[in-house]
Amino acid sequence: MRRQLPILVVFISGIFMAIQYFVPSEPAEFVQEYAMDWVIVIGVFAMGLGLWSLTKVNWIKVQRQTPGWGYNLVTILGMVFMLVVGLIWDPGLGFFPGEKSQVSGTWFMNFFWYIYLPIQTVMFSLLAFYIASAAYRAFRARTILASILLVTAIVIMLRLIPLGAVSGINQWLANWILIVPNMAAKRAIWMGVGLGMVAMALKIVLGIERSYMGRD
Amino acid sequence: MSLVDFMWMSIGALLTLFTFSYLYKDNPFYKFAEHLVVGVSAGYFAVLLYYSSFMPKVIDTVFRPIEWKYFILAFKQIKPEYLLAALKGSQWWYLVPGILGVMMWTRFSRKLSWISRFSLAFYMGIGIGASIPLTLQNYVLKHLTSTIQPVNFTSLTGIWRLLIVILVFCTLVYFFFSREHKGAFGASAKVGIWVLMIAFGAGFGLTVMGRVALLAERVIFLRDYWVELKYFLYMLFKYGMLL
Amino acid sequence: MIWVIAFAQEESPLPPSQVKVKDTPNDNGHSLTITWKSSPDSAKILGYEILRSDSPDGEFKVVGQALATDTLYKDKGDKEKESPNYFPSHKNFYYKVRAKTDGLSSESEISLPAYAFQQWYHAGKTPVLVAVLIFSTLTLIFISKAKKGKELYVRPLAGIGAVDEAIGRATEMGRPILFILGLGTAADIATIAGFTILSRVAKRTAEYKTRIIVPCNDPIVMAVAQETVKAAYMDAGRPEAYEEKNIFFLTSMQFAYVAGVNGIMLRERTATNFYMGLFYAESLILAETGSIAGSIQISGTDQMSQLPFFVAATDYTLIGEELYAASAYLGREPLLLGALKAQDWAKGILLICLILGTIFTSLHLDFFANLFKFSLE
Amino acid sequence: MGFYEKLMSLDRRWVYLCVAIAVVLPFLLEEFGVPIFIPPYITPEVKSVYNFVEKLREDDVLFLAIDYDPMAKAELHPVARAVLKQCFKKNVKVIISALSQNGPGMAEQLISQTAKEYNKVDGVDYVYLGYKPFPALVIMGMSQNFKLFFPKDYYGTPLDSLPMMAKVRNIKDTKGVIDVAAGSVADMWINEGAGRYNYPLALAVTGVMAADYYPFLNSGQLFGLVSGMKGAAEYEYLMEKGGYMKKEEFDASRGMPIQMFAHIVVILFIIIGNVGYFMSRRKKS
Repeated sequence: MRRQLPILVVFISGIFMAIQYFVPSEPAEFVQEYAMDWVIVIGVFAMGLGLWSLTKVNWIKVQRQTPGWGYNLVTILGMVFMLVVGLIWDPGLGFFPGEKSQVSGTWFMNFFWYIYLPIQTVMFSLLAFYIASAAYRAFRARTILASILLVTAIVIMLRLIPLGAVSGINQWLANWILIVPNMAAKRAIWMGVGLGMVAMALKIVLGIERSYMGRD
Repeated sequence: MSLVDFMWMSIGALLTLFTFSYLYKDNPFYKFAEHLVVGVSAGYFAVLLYYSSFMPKVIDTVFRPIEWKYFILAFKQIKPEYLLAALKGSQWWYLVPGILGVMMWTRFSRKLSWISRFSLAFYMGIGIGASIPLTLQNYVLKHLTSTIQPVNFTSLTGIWRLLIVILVFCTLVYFFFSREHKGAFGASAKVGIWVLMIAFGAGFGLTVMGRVALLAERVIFLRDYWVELKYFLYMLFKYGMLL
Repeated sequence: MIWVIAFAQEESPLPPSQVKVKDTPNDNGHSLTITWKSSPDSAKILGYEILRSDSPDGEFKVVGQALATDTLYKDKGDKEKESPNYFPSHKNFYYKVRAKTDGLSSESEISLPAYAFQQWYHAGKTPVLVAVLIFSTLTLIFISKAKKGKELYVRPLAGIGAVDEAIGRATEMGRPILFILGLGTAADIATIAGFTILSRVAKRTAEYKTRIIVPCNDPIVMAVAQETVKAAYMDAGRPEAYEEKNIFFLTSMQFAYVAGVNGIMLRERTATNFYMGLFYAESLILAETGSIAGSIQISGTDQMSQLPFFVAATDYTLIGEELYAASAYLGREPLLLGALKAQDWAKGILLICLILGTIFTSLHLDFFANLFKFSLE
Repeated sequence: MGFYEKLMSLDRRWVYLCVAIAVVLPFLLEEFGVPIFIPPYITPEVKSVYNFVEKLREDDVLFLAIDYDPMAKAELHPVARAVLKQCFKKNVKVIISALSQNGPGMAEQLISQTAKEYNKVDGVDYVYLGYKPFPALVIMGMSQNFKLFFPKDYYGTPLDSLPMMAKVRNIKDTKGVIDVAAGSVADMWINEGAGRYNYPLALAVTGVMAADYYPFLNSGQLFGLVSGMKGAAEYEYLMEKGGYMKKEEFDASRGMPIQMFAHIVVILFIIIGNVGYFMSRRKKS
């Protein structure tokens, strides 16, 4: 029962939502908006679980003083600090502070701008280095497939480098690659993915695939 | 730029360098930045979720419209009609997802954690069910109709369209699972995987530019900071001389 | 300036005729559609104004504008009673259409009344419904066939063959396995495909007594992953080996999450990394860090934009649809293989439609292509 | 390990170092007053946009659509500015609309700034219509009559009282449209605008979008296409050669050396790896 009933719930809510898509009337519209809110609200409450999990994993290491436990303490402190300033300290307007916490100059927003954002953008920009090292490491003409990958990548990259007459041919080739084989591959992948997704969804809704729902 | 802003910008610049240092190898500075950003971002996101979802979807729908005056009276004087008056503006049906949300917390207990499966079941069922028709529409039918185009042999456009149809055909053949890739079928599948590789090579080559631009942006950030820092040091030096 | 004067001297344009009103189809009942025959002077008019009233001799108010070439207008309002733009259902309205030139205008006759009502079926989505029905039927047929024990052939996939080897390698080295479910939520089907693969992988790690680490980007994904792994350990007959602390939440922000996962790869020195689910720009950062740490990496995603990086930087990649087929391959359960067969049939139908469609359309016979055209209006 | 094997397995930190140099070097050189400039290869699709404007005569009218918001400013602002400058210098009149929700303010800044540079007068040398919602409808409307959606211009002046608008009633009365766009507005110009009313149209779009619009170039629905920062750099170079712009005014072109160097580094390392691979294999056999 602890497994069958939830799977029945998936079946009923899944079929219901699939049918709802074809019904334009007002009650169906209400149900759709309401159901989407269910998803949002469940997600909000689940965040509590997430924060608890993050705290627990790090706290165990702090408690046992495993090597590098200081870093784990930094994680916990960072999280607690943001929660405290974001929910209690900064808004300073009691229980219903609205969007006041978005005001710049608060501790909350300063932490966002000067601690979170720099690290996040640097992580993103590391891609410039990684894209070069991945190209160096992976683009070896070992097989025909690898050679095709390598040659097209070079053709596309050469667009940016002026090489006189070669550029003219290269430009044409690059454009052709983008509008013919590239387009064809995208469409085929999307259609295949679409079928795969629906098949997976049907397997879940019909209860054929139930490995995700635990055991009794 | 005020001194406070300068201090915050210094922290940002320092953390930028800490994170870049990871390129050389893992080190304590990177470890610090990494652990800090995990904690700060988790807290940030939770606060964001609280204001953007919990407040409007739970507090504003269910609790805020309640007339607490009547609510208290209803219990003090034991008059149920006051309760109705108190709840009049409240969209109490939003309590249902709220309860499902609270049910997620049964996961804190090992014995009761199975109760949370109902919340998970609703969450997944709603999402999956809604995506079945949408996926067929937006992934399959849409791309099928945009591939079906009039072809001809008199213009380049017409020929390219025909070629696209052929290549889509071959690529889809590659994705067949229950047939051995042999003979003509195998040949089309082979063309299919070539097409895929061309597309992947193109995708890779196209992305380099955007990534390099991101890095350039970070360099500009550091350069701007350097200008500020020079100015700050200059001022410090000047006032130091005065003293 | 001459042009302006020339305009002012003109006579007022002839009005549009045959104004008809009917309920707008396929909607929630807060809209009417007005059609008319364009004014004989349509060449010189600027456009039309649509006027509405709730009684034929009441006051008509302008509710919208249309271009000179238009002959149809949808008068649409909100369903909320409080909204100033509220449009009631089941209430009769009368319409007039006014043709306008620069300063002058002329009005059509008043239309017959009509009221808006809601529909219970969206006719424009019929092709989608048919597709859903065909595909579901195919799936059910092949599953019931598989139930009867019909043997099904599946071609080998390189990425799948490598899974056992990769787990074995981790066991030999005595190092953990890392399983990343991507940035999706538990309602994204790519992530769910990730769960189904996780289930099969976890079952083998339980048998091999190898630790599996699953850092998550979404708390609900974490909850489902915990259920999945726990069940897999029970299936393998080793429930006591399951440790919840290995399946944990990091953070929901993309690159902060990546920073955290990088740290895990480098410090836990994971022997094998799986990336299965929805990935964005972080795919390459993860794959390169994994390669620095010397891990064997198996990836799978349906994101076209990230596949190039997985193909280049990881050892094996499940491309697009292969991600969804992987659980059937790993589990070898006949029912799931049956569903795979249904997928192939659907692809076959798709290919036939593609070829026929191209032939018909090239011969200027559009009826066939129109069969697949849905409308959301 | 032989030399060629070493080429195959260089420490990836050498790759990082080279990328870093490629990105930082142009900045450093600029700091020391030696900015680098490498003339780009000019693609025909950019050249044809330039030539189109170049062939316009004095008092001809061009329609410029600025359909992007500040998010895409870095990529698209340079083209919009270059086209405006070219027109103003040639005394070509321009009508400008801005159909992206967050774009009108930004567009206004660009226009008034550039107009000041060339002493151009609002209403006489150019007209800025501004923003109206529902771009597809507005595009169709403007193709029929500007006054339909814009009885007044952005500054509140009735179109009737603008001397420049006396001759032009709709887009068909202009010589053509150059649409600088990020997002689906570009499709609307192709289908609802040029497709229905049949006037020349060229696009300038972000680099990511460009691949989707090349088919329209091939089928002749567009007479030109400027794609992203790279296209803008080409346009600026053409402007410089044509005497419309000085090197100091370059905008998009300044980022291009970084891109070129970085791309060269990536390609070089691919070549190094493959040379190592083939040579070491030859040695073995």
